[in-house]
Amino acid sequence: MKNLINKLSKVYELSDVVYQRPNFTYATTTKENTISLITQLRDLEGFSHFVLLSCVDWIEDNLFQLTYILNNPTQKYDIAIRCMIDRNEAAMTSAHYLWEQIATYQRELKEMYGIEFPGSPRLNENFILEGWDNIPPMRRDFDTKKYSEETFFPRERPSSNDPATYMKSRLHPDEWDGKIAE
Amino acid sequence: MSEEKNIIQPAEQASKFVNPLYAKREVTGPDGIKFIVDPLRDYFSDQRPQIYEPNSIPVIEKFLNWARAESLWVLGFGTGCGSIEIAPLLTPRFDAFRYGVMPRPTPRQSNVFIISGYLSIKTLKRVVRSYEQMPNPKYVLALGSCTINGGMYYDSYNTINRLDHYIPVDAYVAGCMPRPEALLAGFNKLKELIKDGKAENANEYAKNFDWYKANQKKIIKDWNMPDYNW
Amino acid sequence: MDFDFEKIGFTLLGLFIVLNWGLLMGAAMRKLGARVGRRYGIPWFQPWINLFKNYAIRSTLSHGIMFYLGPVFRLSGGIGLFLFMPMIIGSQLWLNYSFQGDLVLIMYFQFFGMLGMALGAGESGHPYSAIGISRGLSQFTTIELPLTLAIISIAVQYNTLSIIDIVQAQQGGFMNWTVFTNPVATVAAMLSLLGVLSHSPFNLVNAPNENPIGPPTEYHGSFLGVLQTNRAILHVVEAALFMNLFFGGATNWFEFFMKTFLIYFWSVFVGVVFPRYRIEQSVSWFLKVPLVLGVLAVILYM
Amino acid sequence: MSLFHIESDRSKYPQPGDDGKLVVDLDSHKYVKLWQGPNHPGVTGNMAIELTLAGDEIVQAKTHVGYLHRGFEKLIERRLFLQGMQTSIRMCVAEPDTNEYVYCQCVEELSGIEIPEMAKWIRTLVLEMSRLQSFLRVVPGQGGTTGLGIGVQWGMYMRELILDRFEELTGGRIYHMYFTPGGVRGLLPQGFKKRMEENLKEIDDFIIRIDDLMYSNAVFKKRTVDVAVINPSWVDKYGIVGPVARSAGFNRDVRKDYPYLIYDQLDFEPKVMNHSDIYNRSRIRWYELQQSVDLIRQIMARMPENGDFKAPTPNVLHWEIPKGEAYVRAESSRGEYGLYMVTDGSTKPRRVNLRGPSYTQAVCLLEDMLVGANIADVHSIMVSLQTCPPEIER
Repeated sequence: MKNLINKLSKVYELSDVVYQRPNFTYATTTKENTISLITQLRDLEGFSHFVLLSCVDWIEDNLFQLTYILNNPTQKYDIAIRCMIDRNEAAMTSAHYLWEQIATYQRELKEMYGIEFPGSPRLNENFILEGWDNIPPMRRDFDTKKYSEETFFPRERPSSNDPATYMKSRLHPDEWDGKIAE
Repeated sequence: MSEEKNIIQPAEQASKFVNPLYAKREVTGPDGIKFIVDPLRDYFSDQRPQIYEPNSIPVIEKFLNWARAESLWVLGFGTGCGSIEIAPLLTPRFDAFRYGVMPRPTPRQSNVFIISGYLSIKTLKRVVRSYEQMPNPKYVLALGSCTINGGMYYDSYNTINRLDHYIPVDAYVAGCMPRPEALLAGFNKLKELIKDGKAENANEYAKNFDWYKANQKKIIKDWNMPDYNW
Repeated sequence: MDFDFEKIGFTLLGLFIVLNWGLLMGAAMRKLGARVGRRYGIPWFQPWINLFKNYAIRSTLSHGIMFYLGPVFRLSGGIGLFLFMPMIIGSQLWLNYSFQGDLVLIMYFQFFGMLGMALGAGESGHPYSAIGISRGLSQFTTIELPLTLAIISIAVQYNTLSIIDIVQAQQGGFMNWTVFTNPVATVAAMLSLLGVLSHSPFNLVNAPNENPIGPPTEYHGSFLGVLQTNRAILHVVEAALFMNLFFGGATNWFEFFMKTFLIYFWSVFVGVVFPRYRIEQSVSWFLKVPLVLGVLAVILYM
Repeated sequence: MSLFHIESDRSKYPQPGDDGKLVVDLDSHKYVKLWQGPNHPGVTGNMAIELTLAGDEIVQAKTHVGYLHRGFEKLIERRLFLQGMQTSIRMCVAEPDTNEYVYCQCVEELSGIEIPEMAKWIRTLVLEMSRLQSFLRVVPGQGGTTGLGIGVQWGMYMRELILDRFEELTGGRIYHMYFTPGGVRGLLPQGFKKRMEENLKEIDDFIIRIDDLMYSNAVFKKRTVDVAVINPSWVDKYGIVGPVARSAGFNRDVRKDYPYLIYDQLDFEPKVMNHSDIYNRSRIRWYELQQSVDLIRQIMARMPENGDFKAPTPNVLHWEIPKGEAYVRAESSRGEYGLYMVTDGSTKPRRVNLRGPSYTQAVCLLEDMLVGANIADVHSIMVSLQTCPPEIER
């Protein structure tokens, strides 16, 4: 399958190619090339099964990583196409016409990360959340514990649950600073 | 960690992401009066429930309570993962029908609401609605540790922590997941409570309606109900 | 017309017996179904507790005047059937108010409760009630066809419209029963009994997976108690009708209990092992086999 | 018999507009808007379908999910790799062991741990048992959707037997947490194989009975044959996997195509059918039920008696996994079940994303399949696709 990657990297700027398993490859491409790349993979290279569209929040670099995993059922081979988009003005070309389920994935990403996919059907309808008025919850800067404590009347807890400090207090009492942090 | 440098204050940014469907808008009524509609406000569940006093003759009330205890009709609403243990409860190994427990598909005909596990905000809205539709002597059996203190979802942004702040709870069945035997024990406990006349939580809900409603409104922001076309 | 207080007393006593027998039979059938599914099943006194519980519900909620009257119509349909149905033949006391031509009245009362229920359920405003009742009415119409044809066949056979005369014509040994003298009509009627008692495969009216409970979706508390009371009476009376018409009637209460139990058992026996038909499938099924048999039964005795 | 064949009058139904989309005018009083769920016995789990009806026929359907959203993927970003175990398995309650496997396998692949041979055998055994208990629920459940409650009762009784064995092996009925990154938590108890064999004998008997009860039943056939047919061209278009794809003629089974654990040493052949209606989709699960029983027998006969069952792992409290990403898939009873994990070199995962079969089958496929179906068939269609809402919204 290295042939395929070599062939593709002549046309599309593939970088960070990782051969994870004999039948699984990761590659990064630019935002502009992504949709045309997966279209070519689907139509010409036999990657007919769309597995997953996922997003990773790299808040340190101010980037979102979108991962499209495609599967070739006849040759039993997977390829994962990564592309980095800007986190502040998150938007990506919609690919809903390629596979039916991509529209659902894009609805979820819009709701959970706030990524815009212009033209994707039913994008602004509620998918999972209802009446959400905060920043999208899956972003790294959304603190779910703080939100939960402020909103949901937490029951008082008797003591800490953090195993690390607890074990430290038991096993290395000399190094322990006397507090059980949460 | 490098994350902390980049954290943007949520309050500054949140308005950017709010769904445009939730924005307040001005609507002209059929009689020409303009008014502002807030889609996140509750226009529906404002009617107060009534308090129904128990029968004043103790012997009759005791008999009726016995009948209520021995015929528990459960609302068939699986709200969380605990509902996977409802099916074994009604099948050969555990067979709760022996104790007068029977599933009922409509809230109007059921007396017991089993909250089977965690409640997301979206489900809580339906739970409150179904609970208010049930007729007066009504009981709530809360299943799993998620309903007691949030359980393993204690820090989740979408599941409630304490059920008894939103609807009154008669009995808790702890565990994750509680076994069907534990659920049967919960039913027995509930029967004891009913026979002693202590399960009057429907009236408690009516008495403390404002407190419960305020708690519900704190987290359920979108009260819009699905509409039918007649 | 002289007023016979003794008869009223016995009719009320009969109603009481029929109600309790219906509740007991309902419990027995549910236990039987449970045993097939390897369960122990409900206690035998569960229906009485359910009835007390439902009458003890404190809050009621109405959707309008027809919502109140629906269960009342349904109950009067059931009691009306009972009033004109002779229970025990050979004793003047248990004949109720049966008279010449009561067969026609009974055919009318079978539909009466259903129509009242339709009005009440329609006013309750729940979409599933409306769906359930429209299914129920269309299915019941097709059930009535073979049943009516079978009854016409019997009426022609015995040359009377009085149930008492039909029963008396069947006395003197079981070979005189209609089931042996007119088997075609019996088969047609027994097939439509499956639909009348609405067990699967013809229980689409209140199919839990589709329209959760059908017409009584919004009924609760004492409304539901009235419906349950009616259900218990109606099932016994329907079984008694079939007993009188096809299985030689009953000359004592023991025979009555045995025969109604077995007739009711027939529909449970079929229902346990069959899934349910969709509405158009059940309608077309009734228009095929039982209807053809019914027409045949009429032609044979013309 | 055209006299008795009832053909519905479709002339008043909505016709597609110029752009091929249905135009439904709700104010014309020809259509009824009906919500099925979330409080409805006729939906699987806690989800809702918004139906628009013309008569008994559905002209529009919309799936509404989110009633079970726990923010699981957010929570797992706050957990250590070991703590993530107990969060991840609760993702789909119907079959938690597949979740355990994909999570452990992701962690092991990213940190480069090779699990011992014995652990592989035991994991395969547990995965097959979990598939078996899931099939014992869903095969009779298909009959239950059409009103055949007896099969459900029998099936749940048989499932209890398997849950007993789970309890003996792992200590838990539903949630087991028997897998752990690096292997499993223990060996099989004494006499486990003998008791398992006794239970499998009962299940063999049940398989024959359910065949008599359901698949030879005239009414069941009438309700399911040629209902809700899936066109083979939809399989790639909608991303259909598992038994549903196999019933449409696609021989796709993760256990064969991408062998994991010791599935390449076992002797089995996925069953493929060529016409995907409700009957065949249910039938193929019945075959896989038999296959699962057979596989459990094979595993128990061939697995080593003793051996090392856990590879050494770093201190779980300070377990840092280097930056990387992995996608691991396994065959659950519903089909391909995958977990995508991204690590960033810290003690917690950066991102975990689950890909369940229901994600596509219960949203876009169901919405399109329901158009033209009868409302009586909605539950049958949902069960035949084995929709499981918790894995859609997580």
